Amino acid sequence: MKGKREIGLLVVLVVLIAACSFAKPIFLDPRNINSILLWMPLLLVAAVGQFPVIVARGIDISTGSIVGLSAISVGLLVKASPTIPVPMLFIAGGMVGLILGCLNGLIIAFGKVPAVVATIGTLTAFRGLTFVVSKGDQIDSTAIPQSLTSLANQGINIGNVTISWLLFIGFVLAILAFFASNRLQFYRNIFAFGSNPDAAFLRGISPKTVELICYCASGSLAGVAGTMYLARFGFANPGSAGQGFELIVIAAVAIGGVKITGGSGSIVGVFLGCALLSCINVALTVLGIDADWQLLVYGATILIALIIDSVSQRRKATA
Amino acid sequence: MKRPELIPAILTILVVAFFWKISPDFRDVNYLLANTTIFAETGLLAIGLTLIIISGNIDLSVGSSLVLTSCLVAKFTNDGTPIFVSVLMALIIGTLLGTINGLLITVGKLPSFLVTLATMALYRGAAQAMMGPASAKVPQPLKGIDRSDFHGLPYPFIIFVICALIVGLILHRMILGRWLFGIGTNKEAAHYTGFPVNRATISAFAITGFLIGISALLMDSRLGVARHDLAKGIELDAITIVVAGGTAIAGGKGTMIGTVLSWLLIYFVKTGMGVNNLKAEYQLTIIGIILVLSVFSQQIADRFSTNRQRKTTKIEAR
Amino acid sequence: MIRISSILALGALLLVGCNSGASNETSTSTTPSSTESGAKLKVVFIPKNTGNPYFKPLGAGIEEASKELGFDYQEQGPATGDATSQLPIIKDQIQRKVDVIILAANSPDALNEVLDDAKAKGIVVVTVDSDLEKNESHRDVGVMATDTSKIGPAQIELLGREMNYEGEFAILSATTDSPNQNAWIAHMMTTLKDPKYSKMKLVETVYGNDEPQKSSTEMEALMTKHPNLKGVLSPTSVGLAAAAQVLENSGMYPGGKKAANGGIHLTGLSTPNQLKKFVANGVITAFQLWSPKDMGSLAAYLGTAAKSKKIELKSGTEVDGPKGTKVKLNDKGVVFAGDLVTFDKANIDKFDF
Amino acid sequence: MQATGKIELRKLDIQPLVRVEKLNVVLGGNSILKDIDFALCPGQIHAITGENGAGKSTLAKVLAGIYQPYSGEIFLDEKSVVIRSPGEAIRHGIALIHQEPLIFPDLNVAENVFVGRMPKKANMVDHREAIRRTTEILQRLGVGIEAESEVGNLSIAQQQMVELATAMSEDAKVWIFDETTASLTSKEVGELFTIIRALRDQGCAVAMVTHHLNEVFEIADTVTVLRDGTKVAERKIVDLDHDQLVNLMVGRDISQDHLSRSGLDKVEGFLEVKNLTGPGFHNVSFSVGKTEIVGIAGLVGAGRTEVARALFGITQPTSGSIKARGEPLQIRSPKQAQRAGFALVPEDRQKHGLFPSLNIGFNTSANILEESSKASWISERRLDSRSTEILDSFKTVFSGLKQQVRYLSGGNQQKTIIARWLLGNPDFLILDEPTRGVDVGARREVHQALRAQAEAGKALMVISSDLSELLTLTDRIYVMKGGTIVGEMKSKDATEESVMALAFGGGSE
Repeated sequence: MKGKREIGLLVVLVVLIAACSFAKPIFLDPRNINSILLWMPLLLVAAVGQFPVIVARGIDISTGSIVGLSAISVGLLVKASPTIPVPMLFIAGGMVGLILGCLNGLIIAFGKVPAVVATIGTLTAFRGLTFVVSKGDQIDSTAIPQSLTSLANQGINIGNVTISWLLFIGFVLAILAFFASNRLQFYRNIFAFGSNPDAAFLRGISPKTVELICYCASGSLAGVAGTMYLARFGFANPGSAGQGFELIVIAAVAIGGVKITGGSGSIVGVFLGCALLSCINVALTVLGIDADWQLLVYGATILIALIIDSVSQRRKATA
Repeated sequence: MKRPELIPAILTILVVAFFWKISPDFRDVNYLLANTTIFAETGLLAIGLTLIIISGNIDLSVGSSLVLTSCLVAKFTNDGTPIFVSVLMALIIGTLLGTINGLLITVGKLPSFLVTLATMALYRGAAQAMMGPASAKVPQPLKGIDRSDFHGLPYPFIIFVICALIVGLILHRMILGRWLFGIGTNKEAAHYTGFPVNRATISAFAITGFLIGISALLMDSRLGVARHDLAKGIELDAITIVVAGGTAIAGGKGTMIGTVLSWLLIYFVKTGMGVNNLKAEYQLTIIGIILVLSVFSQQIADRFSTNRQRKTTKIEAR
Repeated sequence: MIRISSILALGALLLVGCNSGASNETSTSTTPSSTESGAKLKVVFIPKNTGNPYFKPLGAGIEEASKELGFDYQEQGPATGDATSQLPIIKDQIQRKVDVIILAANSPDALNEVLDDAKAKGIVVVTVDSDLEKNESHRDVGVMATDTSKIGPAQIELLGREMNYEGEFAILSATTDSPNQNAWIAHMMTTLKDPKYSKMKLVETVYGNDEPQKSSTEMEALMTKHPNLKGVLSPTSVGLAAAAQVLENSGMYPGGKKAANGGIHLTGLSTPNQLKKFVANGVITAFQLWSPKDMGSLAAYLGTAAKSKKIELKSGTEVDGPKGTKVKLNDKGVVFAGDLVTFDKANIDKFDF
Repeated sequence: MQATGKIELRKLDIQPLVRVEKLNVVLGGNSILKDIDFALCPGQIHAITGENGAGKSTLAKVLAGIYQPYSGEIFLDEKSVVIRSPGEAIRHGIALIHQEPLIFPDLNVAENVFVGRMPKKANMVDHREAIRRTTEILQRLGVGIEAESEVGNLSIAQQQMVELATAMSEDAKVWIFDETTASLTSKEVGELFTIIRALRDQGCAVAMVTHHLNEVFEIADTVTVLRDGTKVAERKIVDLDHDQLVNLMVGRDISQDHLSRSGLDKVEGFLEVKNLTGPGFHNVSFSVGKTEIVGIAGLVGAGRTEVARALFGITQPTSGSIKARGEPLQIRSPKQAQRAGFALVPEDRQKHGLFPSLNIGFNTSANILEESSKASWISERRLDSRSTEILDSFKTVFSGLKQQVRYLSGGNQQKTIIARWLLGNPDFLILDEPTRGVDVGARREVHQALRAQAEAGKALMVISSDLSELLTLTDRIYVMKGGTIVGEMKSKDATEESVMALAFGGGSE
């Protein structure tokens, strides 16, 4: 039973790629593949963070603002001390995210505020903070060291295709999350909690701890994505960094077959969801779809993906 | 605390008193009334979302529906459709877009969050595909409703109050309202009880669509132009109003008066901050905090009332 | 209980409204005019959005003028650059009874109505940087960067010189409905008809929506779709910065590791600070911009002059500019702030904005 | 019975595993348990009984760490302890088996069993080991469940077994069963009791919270009776008989007379079902007449609830016919069923019946909204007066129509739901487990109300796993097994044994 959904998703992905490359053979050009591969890392890392939250019946809508605040904070840090080693920047981004995620977690787990409400609130509050922290100034490319931005263009070369270090980090985090989600007691507790919160409590799983840690995880991975944002784009604007990103992340997780009502889903699905969304986004550009029509096509594709998934799930249920 | 809407009511009074004291520019009733015109459009969406959220659903696409409707209406009116017809059309298109959401959720058996996440892109995308970079001018007779008033009350404000009243009556005094509360509390039980779950859910989305139609007319009339990139992020504003007004995001609980009071609260806060030129970033932070705090305080109030209810039962039971 | 009190509250609001309806006229006529009382003028600058680096020097220009001319200066921008995000702010400024609004308009037409209100209250509306294209009557005067008809040709010439006036090139713009961008692109098209540029071929115009992610993807797609691409022109700073980062990553800039037949030349419009790094490491040879600071002070001079000296701003009017200059409004009521500056390795470090 | 002597010995020799002293529990400002002294000894089965609301479950939950005492002390092995959370109770070796099986539908059996404490290898969860150990435990329990199957797909009885396996894996010394038999069939109850006796013989201390008196007599060694939060008695079973126990529980006499129909044997037909086949049942034929109460007996999973759901339009039959009042009927939705004059009081009150956070008025009047309104306009006054009237006629205890229904006791909640359906004045009323989780007194009141409905000319169909309920309440009983009807008998001629014989069946179908 398990894994069927992932296979279905893989089929959709392959069909999409086949269709795109049939329409435009350059879709399979190494450069285009690189472009898709560069779309993925941020999305993947943030989605891997969003995953436990949704499994635990929550949602983190503040992801985009956490990415922005983390990108700006790391930018300010590297501007102040340019010699700081790159791994430290990722840790710093993760720490900023951790603090923000922890705040979300406290509001949700201890304040008993519903997750949607709490994170819509912090979505705006954190965005405001981003402006306050940056005093409204953009972090310009001059401030970002080559050692950071090179993570986006250097990496493991397979022919002309480059697995950038950014994507490599994304892969590593996803693989770690994959093993953690299967092999860590705590992560299994998240699944149990999402499957039946009352029962989990009675089995000695503390709901507060589960929720707190889920939002901390989501926050810190969004924070890491913030550092990746700097590496990928080489600058960060307090207004635009991460703006609207949360909806892409949630869409990727949902398309990845994670039950939005909690309790089930897999990192493999999340990975495929991210790959699918990255392909769609790059396809919109490379297929030469008129700029004014792209949003329409994007919306329609997501809707169709959801409907296909729902229909196939129901088929399986009746079969 | 028996009525959670007490919280926005008290806060509103405090906020008005505060700004009234510190800001001479705020101390101007004409201005406070005239300024409601922008906010009435958001308020109309919040009225509809109150129904949807009480039924245990959510609609993220309200802003996109608003834009699509306003663009279509402006375009057609511009092409010579009579005003009467375009007003009717706005209401029909809005209702239709809401109904599509409702159908996808009920017949398609998809979570409303995901459906409306997709239609949020789809509807705005349709507006962009139709309009391209151009904007459609709204012809004169449709323009300027926000500057006309009835004894000092701007018409958009009156329309908002009337709509809140009517939808409030639907919610609290008519069968549909009971159905929605039932569905939002326990969908399965509602089905077993013979509530028309699908029809009622679609109705909530359709009514919201109808209100979006009105809102689109108000926006067209106020701005004089329609473009695909208007009203971005308005859905979060509207959801914020509904939830801060005591409507439970999980469904089954909420009141229209709560939404109206919360609308007033957020309106006064925004106006007060704006007229004092508080920096945009602080405004954002404050609105976010208000949302979290008001829901948090309702949770606390809820816990007290729960204890009280338990107590009463026990005493009477003896 | 609460229901009653809330109904009362609403009722009170309605009642006050009814009463105040009658006093509407008086309140309009009593709008105090600071000029008459001799108090300082109140000038407010509304950028497209806060945090946009381009508007920093522009604001600085106004601030400098405020010291020279002695007026009160405030900046109040919206958090996002949406079409109507400035609308409530303008309403607030009307209520705050400011004298001059300097506005970088997010939309050429969505603000028409509220700007009319401002003008009716005697507020001077000056647009900077982005004008109300085809809706010029809704403001008093526009202070624009450089003659639009000059920017297109200058950009084409800059790119042409870099790519030796031959080969394929593409334009990476902001949004499909940005009036400035579209005006410049239109002028670029006309310029390309000049025989001098006959060997330059515009292969595609794409839009990055001024989002880093979208702009990067568009830039990458351009390089994939057009293997013979020799130039990219991005007349928007977000697009240019994102494109520069992509180009640096790909190593396909002139002199880069993977540069084939001379590499891809990138240029466009941006403030110098955003691109210093790319000029230093050779990804970008040169790019252009006018002086936003001059634009800011000119807007401040025009606006305050119109308010305090009651000059009617119409085409042909001559007004005192900063530092004893005189400027004249053209037929659209527009003043141009100055010429384009080309930034390159030689001069870029002299600029800080 | 011959074990009595041994028990006596054990009790003298062995100190209690768990003991509470002067326990007081206050919830939401109400005193739920008052000055309770209670002890569980190894090798002993101790029943805790009493009416609904007497505090039985609360006592169990305090021991399991779900509720905290207001005052009083808990001793484990005569050492004073504080049990702050369910997790601590588990670590102390106390296991609570819940009425509704406590399962994680999305996880597999092994993960359910070892939830929160999976076997580890180098600090990593070892799924293979979990499956191995689960299989072992399941074999010991003698149940045929795959350790890798998803628990959401199991039957309720199987899920109950998963919960037992969980406690088993925890090496629990103290076992508390909280109304565990409520959703089990008699056969499953028998299997459960075998397991419980085995636990006792291994030296575990067992507490059974139940209001089924026959269970008390069947399995317990000692019984503690609670009434209104105080302990009224602790007796050895051998010193008690049925009537004495009932008296202790309710503090008054309750007669056990048969409620069957007065009057003629001949009834006017109402419902005629022929060869109905659908999801979970096949070739079902039966009839229900006016003024008649028909019972459906059978094991859980025999297809009883499925037939009821199909009759009410929740699922669709694939073939066969339903006739009411002689007219053929097609029922596609509960709405249509309602229009045909049908009503269904569902088996799962919490899931399919109640609107827990809405008020009693809403819950009671949910079915008569349309008939009590003009042009969709609700007359709240009319709804309220009708609700109050019917709730009062059932002796429902509540503080006001505006009170949230979730704060009512189980019995009063059930009355609210039955009231909802009776308000709609149906001709045919289906009740699926109408008195599950309802205490003795309330149960009696419900039965009387149902009989009154039949007398008034309605047709009733009662599905119940409680044979004594079927025998006392109904006129005729159909027995289902394996998705079809295997027998029919008159209630006055039937005995528990004869019904059970059919329900289990000897040979194949």
